This record gives sequence, structure tokens and C-alpha cells, in this order.
Amino acid sequence: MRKLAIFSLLAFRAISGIDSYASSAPAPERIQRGEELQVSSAEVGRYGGTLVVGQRAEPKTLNPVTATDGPSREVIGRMMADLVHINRVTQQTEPALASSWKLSTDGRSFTVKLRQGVRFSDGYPFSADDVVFSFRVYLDEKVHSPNRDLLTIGGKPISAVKIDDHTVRFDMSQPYAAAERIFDSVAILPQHLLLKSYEQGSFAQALTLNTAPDTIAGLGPFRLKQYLPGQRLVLERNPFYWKADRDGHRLPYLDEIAFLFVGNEDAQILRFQSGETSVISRFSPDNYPAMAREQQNRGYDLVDLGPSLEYNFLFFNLNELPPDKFQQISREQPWFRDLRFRQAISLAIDRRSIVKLAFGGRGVPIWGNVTPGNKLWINRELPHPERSIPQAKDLLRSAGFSWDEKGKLLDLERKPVEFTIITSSSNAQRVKMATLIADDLAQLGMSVHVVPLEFRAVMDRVFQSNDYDACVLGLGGGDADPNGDMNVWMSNGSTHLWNMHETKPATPWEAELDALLNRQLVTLEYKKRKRIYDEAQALIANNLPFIFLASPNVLVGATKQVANFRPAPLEPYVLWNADELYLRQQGVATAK
Amino acid sequence: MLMHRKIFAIAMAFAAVHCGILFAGFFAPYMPSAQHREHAYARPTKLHFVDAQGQVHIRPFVYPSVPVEGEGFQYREDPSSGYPIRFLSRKSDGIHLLAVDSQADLFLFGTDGYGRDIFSRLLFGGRISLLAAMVATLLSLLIGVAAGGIAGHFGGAVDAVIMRSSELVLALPWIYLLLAIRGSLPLHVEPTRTLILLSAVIGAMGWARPARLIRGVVLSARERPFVSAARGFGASEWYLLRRHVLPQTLGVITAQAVTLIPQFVAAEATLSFLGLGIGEPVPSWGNMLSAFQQFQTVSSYWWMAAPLVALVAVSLTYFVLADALHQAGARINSGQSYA
Amino acid sequence: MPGISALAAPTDGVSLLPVSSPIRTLLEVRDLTVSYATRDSTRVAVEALSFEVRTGEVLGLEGRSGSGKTSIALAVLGLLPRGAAVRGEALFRGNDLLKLKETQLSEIRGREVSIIYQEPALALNPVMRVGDQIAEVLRAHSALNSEECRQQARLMLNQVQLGTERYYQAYPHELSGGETHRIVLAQALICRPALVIADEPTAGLDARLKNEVLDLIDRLRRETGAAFLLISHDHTVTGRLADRTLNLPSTNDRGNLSSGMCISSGTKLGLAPDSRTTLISVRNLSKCYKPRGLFRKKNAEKQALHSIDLSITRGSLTALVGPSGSGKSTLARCIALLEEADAGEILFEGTNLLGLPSQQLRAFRSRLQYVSQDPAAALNPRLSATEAISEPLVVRNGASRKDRRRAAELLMQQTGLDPSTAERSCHEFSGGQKQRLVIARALALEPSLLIFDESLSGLDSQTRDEMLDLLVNLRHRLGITQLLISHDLELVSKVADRILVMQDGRIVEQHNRAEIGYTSNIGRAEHLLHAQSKHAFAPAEAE
Amino acid sequence: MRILDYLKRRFLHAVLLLAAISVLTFGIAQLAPGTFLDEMRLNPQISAQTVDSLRVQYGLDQPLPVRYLRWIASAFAGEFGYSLAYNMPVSALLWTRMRNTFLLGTTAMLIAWSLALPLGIWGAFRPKGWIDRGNSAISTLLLSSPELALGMLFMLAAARFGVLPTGGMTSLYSEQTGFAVADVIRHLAIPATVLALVAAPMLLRHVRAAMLEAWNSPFVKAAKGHGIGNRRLLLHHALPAAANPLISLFGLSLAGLVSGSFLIEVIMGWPGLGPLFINAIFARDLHVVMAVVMLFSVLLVIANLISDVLLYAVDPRVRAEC
Repeated sequence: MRKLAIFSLLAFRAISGIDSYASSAPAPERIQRGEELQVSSAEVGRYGGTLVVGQRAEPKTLNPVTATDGPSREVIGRMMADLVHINRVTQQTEPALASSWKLSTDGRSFTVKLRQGVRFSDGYPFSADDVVFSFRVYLDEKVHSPNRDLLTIGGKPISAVKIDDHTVRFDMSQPYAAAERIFDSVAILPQHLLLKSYEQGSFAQALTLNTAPDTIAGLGPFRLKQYLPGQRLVLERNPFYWKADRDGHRLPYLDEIAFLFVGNEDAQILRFQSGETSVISRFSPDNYPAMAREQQNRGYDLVDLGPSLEYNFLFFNLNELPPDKFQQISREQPWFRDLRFRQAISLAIDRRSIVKLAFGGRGVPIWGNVTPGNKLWINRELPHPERSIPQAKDLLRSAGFSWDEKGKLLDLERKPVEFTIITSSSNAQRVKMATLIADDLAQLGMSVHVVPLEFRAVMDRVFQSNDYDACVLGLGGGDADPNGDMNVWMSNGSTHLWNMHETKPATPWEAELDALLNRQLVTLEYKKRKRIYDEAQALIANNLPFIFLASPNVLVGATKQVANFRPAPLEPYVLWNADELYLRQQGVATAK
Repeated sequence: MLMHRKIFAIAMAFAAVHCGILFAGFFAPYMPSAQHREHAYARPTKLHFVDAQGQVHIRPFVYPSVPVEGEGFQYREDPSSGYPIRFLSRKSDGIHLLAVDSQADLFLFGTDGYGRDIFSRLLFGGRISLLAAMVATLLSLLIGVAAGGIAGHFGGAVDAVIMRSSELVLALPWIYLLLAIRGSLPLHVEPTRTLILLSAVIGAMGWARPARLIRGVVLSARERPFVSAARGFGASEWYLLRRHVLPQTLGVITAQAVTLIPQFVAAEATLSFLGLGIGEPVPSWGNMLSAFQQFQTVSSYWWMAAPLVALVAVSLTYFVLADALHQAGARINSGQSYA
Repeated sequence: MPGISALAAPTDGVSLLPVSSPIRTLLEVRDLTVSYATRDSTRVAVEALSFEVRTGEVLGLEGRSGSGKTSIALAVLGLLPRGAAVRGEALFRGNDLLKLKETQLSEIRGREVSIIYQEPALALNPVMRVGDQIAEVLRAHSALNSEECRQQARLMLNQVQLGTERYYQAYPHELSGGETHRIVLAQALICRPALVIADEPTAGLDARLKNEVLDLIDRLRRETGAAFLLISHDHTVTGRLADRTLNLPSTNDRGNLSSGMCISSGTKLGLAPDSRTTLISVRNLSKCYKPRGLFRKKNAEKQALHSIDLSITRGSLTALVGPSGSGKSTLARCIALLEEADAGEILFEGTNLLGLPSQQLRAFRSRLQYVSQDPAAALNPRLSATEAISEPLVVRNGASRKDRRRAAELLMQQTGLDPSTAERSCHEFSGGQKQRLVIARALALEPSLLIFDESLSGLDSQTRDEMLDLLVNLRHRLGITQLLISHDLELVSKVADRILVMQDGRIVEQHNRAEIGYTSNIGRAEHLLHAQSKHAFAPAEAE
Repeated sequence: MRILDYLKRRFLHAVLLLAAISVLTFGIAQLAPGTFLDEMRLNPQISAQTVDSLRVQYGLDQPLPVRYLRWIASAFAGEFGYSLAYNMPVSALLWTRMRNTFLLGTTAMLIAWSLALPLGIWGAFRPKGWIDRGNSAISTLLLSSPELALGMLFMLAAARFGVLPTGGMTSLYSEQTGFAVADVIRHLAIPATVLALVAAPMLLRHVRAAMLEAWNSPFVKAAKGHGIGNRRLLLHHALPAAANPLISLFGLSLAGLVSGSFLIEVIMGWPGLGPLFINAIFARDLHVVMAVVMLFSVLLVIANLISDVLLYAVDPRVRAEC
């Protein structure tokens, strides 16, 4: 019996020793004459090894045109390449498949020079036809690509015209600021593989997870090797990748990247701590202390990248509602519409406590829609009023509110001020924020109830039924450029949360905001544009459609094995330079 | 005699737990929703008997705790001044069994992420959770007994319909219905109404399994000769069911009851997620448990497991009590087995 | 007997004692005392009993039920339940069985001393083929392999005249009462034990089967040379087989019966007997059993009653006799409305009860009372005697607690029970007392017709006689019409006004009391009962 | 022949039940607020028009009966609907995951029964003995702890000691190292154990009760009187007689374990139906939900059927009654 136990333990040890495994990834192809390689400025590394990444959810598709969920985009991003890429660290654009580009003087056309000698991961040569085909697909209404909206400028989609085999011109109906940024993450598709399914009208069903690896090709540093449903997806080196290091070695260094689908953040952390994965991408701040404690024993490094682009906020239901149907809300809306009321609330909220208790101190309080994480666009002049209950009370008093003998706040009709805050129950931090806010506002005599709801129930109330008083949500994380958030701030935007059905600006300041945003959109010079956007930020901060709360820091980690690790506060936080990552030792990058 | 003493002891433990929960306001040192933001995730406060000078005090005292700079939430005791525990002290919100001066804190089971006293929340939360669980258990058993009893006793088409519907109930994705219920409610629901609602929802969902078990017992019970004897002197079917058949299911019912109560307390955590549970900041064991379900909480703040320990302990007393009662009852009803 | 002799005496295993030594006394029991601890006291079942069994002899132990007969059998083999205390000695071949360890005992059990249980139907495993159950015993005590054991079991089955393979493969529920008796006999004898303890080996059998089983025992004991300790309440059994008979004193004193029989003259419980009018008559009654259950079998119907015609006059005592499976119990249950007949009429005081809506039917139910074979099962163990007896009153009109109590005490008196025990729980009463409780309950509704379905067969002769007296009394004092179902012609002929003989679902003979005359015709009827030798797989009657 | 008849009848019942479940599930699912596309709405970079055109493309704008009929048609075509999240037929998602769930469920059931049977039998053989008391204490403890807590505990232990993996089903490259089966077993160990520990206490109680009844039955006492040894008595005489209620339980536990494994799968990252189902529920990926619910219902029906057939095979009394 005992012998058996020992034996089985030994056997377990034996099989867990996967270090001895040598991967079957293809060797990088020799660099050919005339191949216009991009040279990476990163430290020169060594070939080999597998990077293991834990993903909270399974990717849903490999189709770059239809993918909307984070995990899918994280995987697709490694398999595909774009024309112009945003460097996640500098937040500036840099050449990718396009070796250079030029904006015409009228700002309406954008000419792109493509890299020479580039091949897809199946060895098929890449040309301007692929680019034109890709944009045809993205812009086709029947394909329903979410990217189409980004590529639509001034209500008209941009058009791609082939000039020669390595030149493409994009035409826009109006000048567009930061035009090159829209090309980031727009993956160029292999026309030779996808033309048929596109013409048959079955493009959405192409490139699913069940697609055979040899029928899928991209221009990214890696290509599909294996997908095990519910378990993992393995990418292997693209031997034809168009980047090389300073010593002329073709990238990427890694043989393989394995994405393990672990289900949730807890599992992600467990796997990372137990050494089963090599990097951890963005974990929530409350996990930081426990992770940091184990840093030394387990051989990994955690990196706090500072504030993210995510801004969390409280907003009130300012929709025009039929009063007979929403009696309760209609009674409350006069308060919500009163700026002094919103200002009082903003003053009463203890943002430092939110940062401390919801983010374990790893975050920053915010008073505007651009976080300190967005180095290029933040308006540093915005005032940061300190929390003050007396000031808040003064504001309320001036707005006609009063208090009864028990300290309850009464409105003009001497009815108690009572409302609910909904938030998504799956986000513990936001539930915590809402609960803290409720406690803060109790000091003003308001009786505030927190109702955590399932995510889609929250969405339904905010977007469809408008049946809510106030809500805590968070946005951001995609692009640092102001254009990414246009739909939130434009009065006719589709994510204009506080008042969904506006067709024209409901208030003068919203009209002003619309005008400012439209102006920055066509302003091509950064400094001018920044000045306009600063003004917009101030306008938002002064009128408080959202009461901004806090922004969490981006926290990531990697085992000490992983080199060239340069995480960034923009998605995908750690894998954006996967082509440059390498492992200091052979084998699977795990902590020992 | 020995048996009686055992039952007595268990019943006393049972009473003690429920007394503490019932008079939470007296036993709890703090209000359950009072946030001590400077003391989030504080460890259970140490009670001291010996001060820095080595002097022994009969009345326990505590040292104030001071946040320590560094990662996460760490505190150290400040031994410069001790504060004795006051018994039966009067505060603005009534008399409390235990209290300390406001310069120090008395967190017997530590605090949660908002700096709320877990011990107080446990007592207040137990009130609502146990009540909801018990009412829900009662309800689901009531429906279960009725459905199972009728199905087993009358058989035939009634049986088929009831049993098929129980299979239906077991198979349906209830989450959607719960979401729909949540959608049709006003956003803010008072805890008392939530309680009723919770019990109703859980009860309505939980009847299928007890019903199937009870049906099994009834099937064999109704075949017993004394049932047909009673039928022979003109008893109605309802009388038979009530007087002879259902009493035989008591064993199954008690066994089910004690398994369902802890399950239902835990189920509230799931319902909280759907927005149907007891909302913050009102405590319940269910919403306290859901905080504990995060891995880091488990590994870093072990005292957050208090609701789990309490739940297991309370269920254990239920189990043991039910077992003891059952054994006592088994003498009268010898020869009957139960599940 | 090749099979048995091949086995010879236990020489293949480790024997505790040399068999060859000529010990005349096989089992010697000295001062055996068995007591059971109950909640409040200890009950002594056997007190200081001494006897001996000699090699090859049949010792009869005779005693009333409750005299601790079964306890003796179990005590000797160490099979008493927990909580039973045994004192004294039981020397088997000089070894005290009471002091042996469990492992040593199990070597002796079945191999040297075997036991035949009172109710063979219960003593057989319902999910095991009976042949295997016989082989099992041999397997436990010999070094033979399982195939050889099975072979021996077949031979043994042959010896108990169940030689075909069909019997080997049968499950207990497929066998008739007499057949199960043979099976347990085969089990007891397959290892050729020196001593067989038989506890009521013929209980529950009708006269013919009883004779057959007794003949078989007699034959087998001569063939095998085994000694028998024959325990029975029936002196005909012991008288027929035993070389010596020992009478057991009754330890459990149970109420003075004759005094219990007095019915206070002031009470008026029923109508005066009127022998003229017909109380109930049955016409063309048919009943067919359709199989139930999940795996419904086609064409498996069984016609239990074929167009029965029958009428019972008011105040009479009618007996219905017939062999097992003749449909008499079905008829009784149909008349008692416990089962629904398929066709025909049951006219009760002129009203056809068949097809009445259940609401109206309930009023008639109280007037037709049925007393089942097994009184223990017919009482809810959760209820007290008062509750049980007065239950019909509650059902009928919800009498007050006080009224119920008074009625229960009166009824207990009438049926010879001690009214001071009225608050006891039903399960605390003995078998005979339970039977009285059931009768008392049946009387509570002042029924017009009482049906006794084999209600007397499980009782010892003395109790049975007392019960018969009770029936006669009920009839004369209260004028209650009675229908008595039995397989025991001799018994019913003592009391019945009229005897109906049933066979294969038909009433084949009727005898009035005058005709019976205690002699001539009984012989004929008895012959008839015996002649209905049923084949092997006759389904059990009560199905 | 009669078993065929019986199966025919059961099949009819099952079809009716499944039809009812599918209609109700479909109906109930519509009551939940929100749709699959809601997550897109929150993305400022996707316009409302795109979301609306997707709505039309997915047919979410159609009336309920039309959508139901479409699903039925697709189910009969063997696709079981179309997953909006994965952009592919549901059937392609189901089979591997179902296999994995079965693997976990059956392993757990094996463990649970192989714990419950011997311990329950022993408990009935020596009631109030120390093993019996230990069983009852541990099973009571297990019954009163939520399975989630149990799962967490094991995961923490796994992470701490590092002997067993903390999740998943296979290691990277396990197929190349030649220990593929052993690797799966290693990964199975924790989830299967947790699941078994959740299920075993109830089974144990039932086994003990059934065995106690069989052990105290007159025929076992009679067999004891024939000198049959305890071991054989227990296993060959009492156990088959006690099998009847246990077989019914077996059917229930089969269905129970598979559904119970959903939660454990989610916690432990086991690639079964559980994570797929839970995610589909919250993503309102209706057809995936439908498919899993129907699969589960079919399993329920089959489990009941299996236990009935087993009952028929094992208990001659049942056979006779029929």
C-alpha cells in the first residue's frame, strides 16, 4: 500500500517534468533578399520556449472582423498584424505592415506604403490586394463588423484604393485627426484564403475556433497550432514574420504561446502562483498584497503600471421619461438635473477611501474623464476639490434642500431624498464603490440603497428600459485617443449613458461639448487639438454628467524567466510585444 | 435517560445560538453597517489580561490598533494605553453586552473590507439568513410533502403529472426566471420583503427533490395494512393521508430539513449575485459568504471565514438535534427506516 | 440417499468434538434464563429451563405463544438480538454453546446444529434463488467448490420432493407456502447436522400441507439420524413426532380471559339477531387480477373469482374454507369493499354496493368490518390503544376526546383487554392482544357484518379457542353477523352455522350446520380440500 | 417483448417531457432582461446601428414562436441552434465538453460510491462502532459545508503543496510525454474528489439505512443461523437485498452528479459543459443554454430509465410484479 503511494507520487513527479520537452515549432525562415524587415529596438534575445498565459475566459472566435470580446482579441492580435500600430508604452503610432504613410495636405486622403517581401504565415506573399480585400470586408454592412464604425468618418466609410502592389490610398470624406490611429488592430486578412467564403456570404462563420490550423493564416508573429475546447489554444511561431532583432534574427523568439482558459481571476492567480503560467495580465488591485507576499518565494515580478485608462463613475438617470410610467424616477429627476445636487454628491464622496478600500490603494481618485494613465490627453489643470461635507450641505441648502430633525435630507417638496444605485454584481470593486458612496451620502442625510444586479440586467436598465435612479459603471481601456470615447460624450452618441435618447443636445453645455468634440475631430495639429480637448474635459468636469470616482492601476506580473517584458497600461497589457518576448532559459516558462 | 441528557445538551446549544442571533442588538458591539474605514480587514482584536508592566487584570482590555504603512491592510497594536472592556454599557443605540471606549476597537472576529465588525454582522445577518432559510425550507417541504404525498398516495395520472413537473422543475434554467422576477420588482426592496421573496423563490424551486423522496416513502407507506384497515372503516383518502401516511414520512422530512437549511443559506449568495438577495449594507450570511468566495480573501483574511464556520456550526447543531430526535422517535416507530 | 451419505458427518472440516464418541446426550440445557431489557424494566422470557436432547431423538417443546419458545431456539445458537441477556448453560456434546465465540458458533450453526425458522417465507432471501440458498449453507461448512455445492443442493431438493430444476431456479416469492417449508427443511438438513431445532415448523399451513411436512420431517430424521428439538404450540404436531414432550410454563401472564368475556348486560350495541332476513347477498361476482407495475405483462391476468353467488343471513356465522389460492380471501376483501370486483353485485340490505359513488359507499363501509390475518400490521404503531380503537369514531363523527376514551375502554373490556392499558402504544401489545385490539376497533362502529380473514391462524390453540368463544359471544350478545375465512375446516366446523367450500375461484360446496353434524360430511369436505393439490407455481393468494 | 412495450411508453413520456421543457425554457429565457448584444452596447466604439443590424441578422427581432420554431428546426438538423458568442453551430461546442463532463461526473460517482458502499455497509454491520460514528460525524460536517468552500479549500491546498495541478484537464504537451492518461488522472484528482465528497455523505446515509434494514431482516438472521460467515452474509445476502432502494438512488445520483459538477467545473477550470453553460446563461447565448438544458433533461430521463431497468434486472420481485 505504502509502496504504491510512493510509486504514484514518483510517477506524478515524472510526468510533471515537462521541461524536458522540445517543441515542434518551425524554425524561423531565412531572411530573403529584398525582404523589408522591421528591426526591433528591443534587447536581443534567444530562441525557444513556450510562454504560458492564463485567460479568464475562452476566446470565442478567431475572426478578427467580428471579434468583440477581450480574450478573442488578445489571441487574434498575436496572429494578425495591422498597417499602423500604436506602441502601447509610448502610446504613439509606429510603422507595422505599412513602412511609411503620408496624409495629404487637405487631410482627406492617406497613402500607405506597404512593406516589401512580406509573407503570410503560410508562406503566401502579401500585397496591396490583401489590404483592399480586408477593408472591403470590414466595411461591408452585411458582415456587421464592429470595426466598421471606427472606419466610418463623418458618416461615410473610408475607401481603400490600390495604387500599386505595395501602395494603398485611403480616402476620407472629411479631414480626420489622428487618422493613422484607426488602423491599429485592424487585422489584414489573407485574401487567398478568405475570398471564397466572403463571396459566398459566409464570412462571419469563417475563422471559428474549429477552423483547421492549415486553413488560417495571418501576418502576426504567431500562427494557430492547436485548440482544445474549454482547455487551451496554442500558437506557434510564424516562420515568415516581418520583424527582426538588431542582430538580424527573425522574430519572434518564442516557439509557442499557450493560452490556458482558467475561468476566472482567482484561478488565473492560482495558476500563476503555482508556476503553471508565465505571465499574468491585469489582475484586480485587491489581489495585489497577497500576490506581492509570495513574490520572492515563487520567483515572479509584479509590475504596477500606474493608472489605467479605465474611469469609474456614478451617473444619474437624466433621460426624458414618460412621467406616468416612471413616477418615482420622475419625482427624483429634478434633483438629479440640478447641478448643485450633483456637485454636492461629488463633494461628499470620499474618493480616497474608494481608492484605498476598493483598489487596496492601487489606484487614483479622478475628477474627470481622462485618467492620469492617458499621458497625452489628460488635462492636468482640472481642479481636484477635496471632500467636504459642509460645502456639500451648503450647496444642497442653496438648491432648496433642507433637513428634518433626524438629519434626513428633504427636497423642495419636503419629501425625503432617497434613491438607489445599481451596479454590476460581477464587479466586486464597483459594488464596493457603490456601498461606500451610499455610506458617504448618508452623511448628507440621503438614504441611498445599493442594488447589485447581474451585468446584462444593468445594461438592459441603462440602455433599454431606463428604469433606474443612478448607476455606477466604468469605461475606457481601449484607445488613448479622444476619438475612442466620442460616442459617450456626443449628445447623439450610442453610449451617451445618462440620456440615451437625445437626438439633439438637451442642455446648453452639451451643445457646447458637441461643438468642441466635433472641432477636435478635424483639428490635425496635436497642440491645438489638445487645447480643445482640455476645454471639453473641463466642461465635463464642471457639469458632472458623470461623477468621476477613481481609476485602478494596471497590475501585471511575469516570472523572472520572461525577458523583454515591457507591459503597458493599454490593452493587451503584457502581450502587445509578444514578438520580442523571450525566455532566459529553455523550456516552458514557469516559476520554479 | 442518557439520551434525554444528550438531547437537552444539544437543545441548549441550539437555543444559545438562536438567542445570540435573536438579541443581536444586545450582543453585537457595533451596528452591522457601521464602517470603520481606517480599520478595513483588521484581524480579530486581541484581548489582553496582562499589561506591559506584567500586571494581571481580571477585566480584559484591548490596545488600539494603528495602521502600518506598507502593502495591503496591516495594523499593529499600540501598547501605550490599554482600554478595558466594558460590560453592559449603555450607548446611544441601547445597551451592549460588550464595548470599549471609542479610542480603541473591539473586533472580536475582525473586520471586512469596509472595516465593518464581522462579529456584529454575523449576529445581525444570522437573524435574516436563518429565518429566510427556515421559512424557505418550510415552504419547499410543505410543497414537497403535498406534491409527493398526493403523487404517491393517489398514484395514476396525478402521480405522473406531479412527477413529470418535478422533473421539469429540476431541469429548467431557473436563473432566467429569477432575473425576470428581479426585473419586475422595484429596485429597492426592504429587507423584510426580500426575506419573504427569497423564501418564496427558494421554496418554489426547492420542492422537487423532497417531493420525489417523500413520494417514495408514501408509496410503501400507503400499502401498509393499517392504512387499508382504516380505509375499511370508512376513512376518507385525505384522512388516511393525513393521519397514517404522512406521519410515516417524518423521518425523511426532518432529514431533508436539516440538509436544506444550510443549502438555502448558501443559495442566498447566488441570489445576491442576481440582485435578489439581501442587499448591502444589510448583512446576511449569504452576502458575507460571497465576499469570502474570492480566493485572495480566503488566503489573506482568514477571519472572513467566520460566516462559513458559523453556518457549518449551526447546521451541525441542526443535524445532531434532528438525529437525536429521530432516534428518540424511532423507538415509537420501530421497524421504519428513513433516508 | 447418495447425496447425503456422500457428505457423511463433518469430517472434512475441523470438528470441535470427535463425532464417533458415543455420547448419548447431544444437547443439555441447564437453568437457561433469557431476559430482554425494555425501556423501563426487564422482561423474562425463559426462566431457569433445563432439558436435554439425546442423539437421534425428537424432543417436543410445547407451550403457548409468549412462553418463550422461540427465545430458547435462538438462545441455544447464540442468535438472540442485542439487549437480550442469557444465563445458564447449553452443553452441546459437552461444549457450552453459550460461551462460545461468534466464529466458533458459526462453525456449529447449520453444520452440527441447524434451525428451522417459524416463518419460512420470511427466512428466505427474496432476491436469491432457493437452490443457491441451500447450496450456500453447504458452502459455508464444507470445502466443496460451488459447483459441487449446487449439485448437493439439487440432491437435497430431490429429497424434499422438489427435484426439478425449476425449483432450484425459483425465487421464494414464486413458491407456495408448503414449498417454502420444504426449502428451509432442505437448508437445515443439507449439512447433516446432529441436531435440528425446528421452531413451529408447520405454522400457517393448512391441514394437508401440515401433514405432508410432518411426514417429510419424520422421514428425513429417520434417514439422516438427526435429533430434533421440535418447538410448537400445537400438540398435534409434537404428539405426532416427538419421542418425548416437554410442556413449557407460561411466563407471560396475559389477562384472565373468561372474565374479560363478560359483557355488561346494560350495553346495547347491536340489533337483535334475526335469522330470517338476508343481510348481504352476492351475485355473479367476478374478479380478475390484472398485473400492475412498470413492466406490464400481457395475458398475465388471473381470474380469482368466477361468478360467485352467495348470501348471508342476518346474525349467522358463515365460514368460508378452501385451500390456498382458492380465492376465498379475494372474495372476503371484495365483500369488505377493500377491493373492487370487476362484475356482479353486492347487495347489502338491498343496496348494490358496486358502482356506488365513494361518498355514499363510505357510509356502508362502517357496517362491513374486516379483520385481517396480521393484526400487528393492521395497527399503526404510532397510535395508542385508545387512539387506534376510537379511530373509526373519529372518522365517522369526530367524537370528543372523553367519549372516545370511554368507548375505547368499553370495547377493550368487551374483547377481553385490560382497560388500564388503554394509553399504551399499540406496538407494546402481544400478538393475541393485538388481535383483540383489531376486533375491538372493528366493533367500534357497531358493524352489521364482521369478516375475519384467517384471523385466527397465527394464534396458539388456547388463544384461538378463546377468540372463537369471543366470536360466538359477539354473535349471540350483539347479533353481529360474521364471515369467517379459514383453511382449517376442523376449526370452523366448531362454530359455523354454514360452511362454504371454495376452489379455484368458485364456491363448490355448501354445508349447513345441521348437515355438518361434526362427522360424516366433514370428512368429505376435508377430502375435497386435500384433493385440491395445487401445482407448483400457484400464485400466492393475497395478490 | 414487454420490456420493449415499456420502453416505448417511457420514450413517449420522455418526448413529451422534453418538449415541455424546451418550450418552457425558451419562454423563460425571454423573460430575463438583456440580450447577447448588450455588452457591445457599452463599447463606445461600436455604434447603435451596428448592434441593431446584428440583432436583425441573428433574428432576435423575430417573434418568439418563430425563433422557437427555428431552434427546433435546427435541433432536428443536428445543430442544436447557433451560438451567437462563438458564431458556430452549438453541436460543435457540445460534444468534447460533454465527454469531459461525463468523465468527471462518472469518476466522481465511482469515488462517491466506492466510499459510500463499504463505509455504509460497515456502518450497518457495526452500528455505533467507531467507524460508524466517524462516518456520521464527517458526513454531517460535509453535508453542512457549502461545496464551494470545499472546492476552494482543495484548490488552496493544491496551490500550496504543488503535487497536483490547480485546474484544467491536461498539461501542455502531455500527449507527447507519453503519460497522457496519467496526466488526465492527475488533473481529475481534485475536482473528482471534491465532487465525490459532496455527493458521498447522502449516499452513505442511504446505503447505511438500506443495509441496516436488510441486515436486520429475518432472512439474514436465518442465514446467520445456518452458520454462514459474516462476510458472505454481508456481501452475498444482505447487499443484494438492500440493492433495491440503492438502485433508485443510483439513477438520481447520476443525474445529480452531472448537474452538480457544473459548479465545480467552473471553480476548477474543468473544460466541461459547466463553464460553457454558465457563461452562456450570463451572455444570453440562448441556444447554447437550450442545448445544455435539453442534454441535461435527456440525461435525467436516461438515468431514471437505467435505474428502472437495473431494478428489473436485479430484483426478481419487481420482475414478478410486472
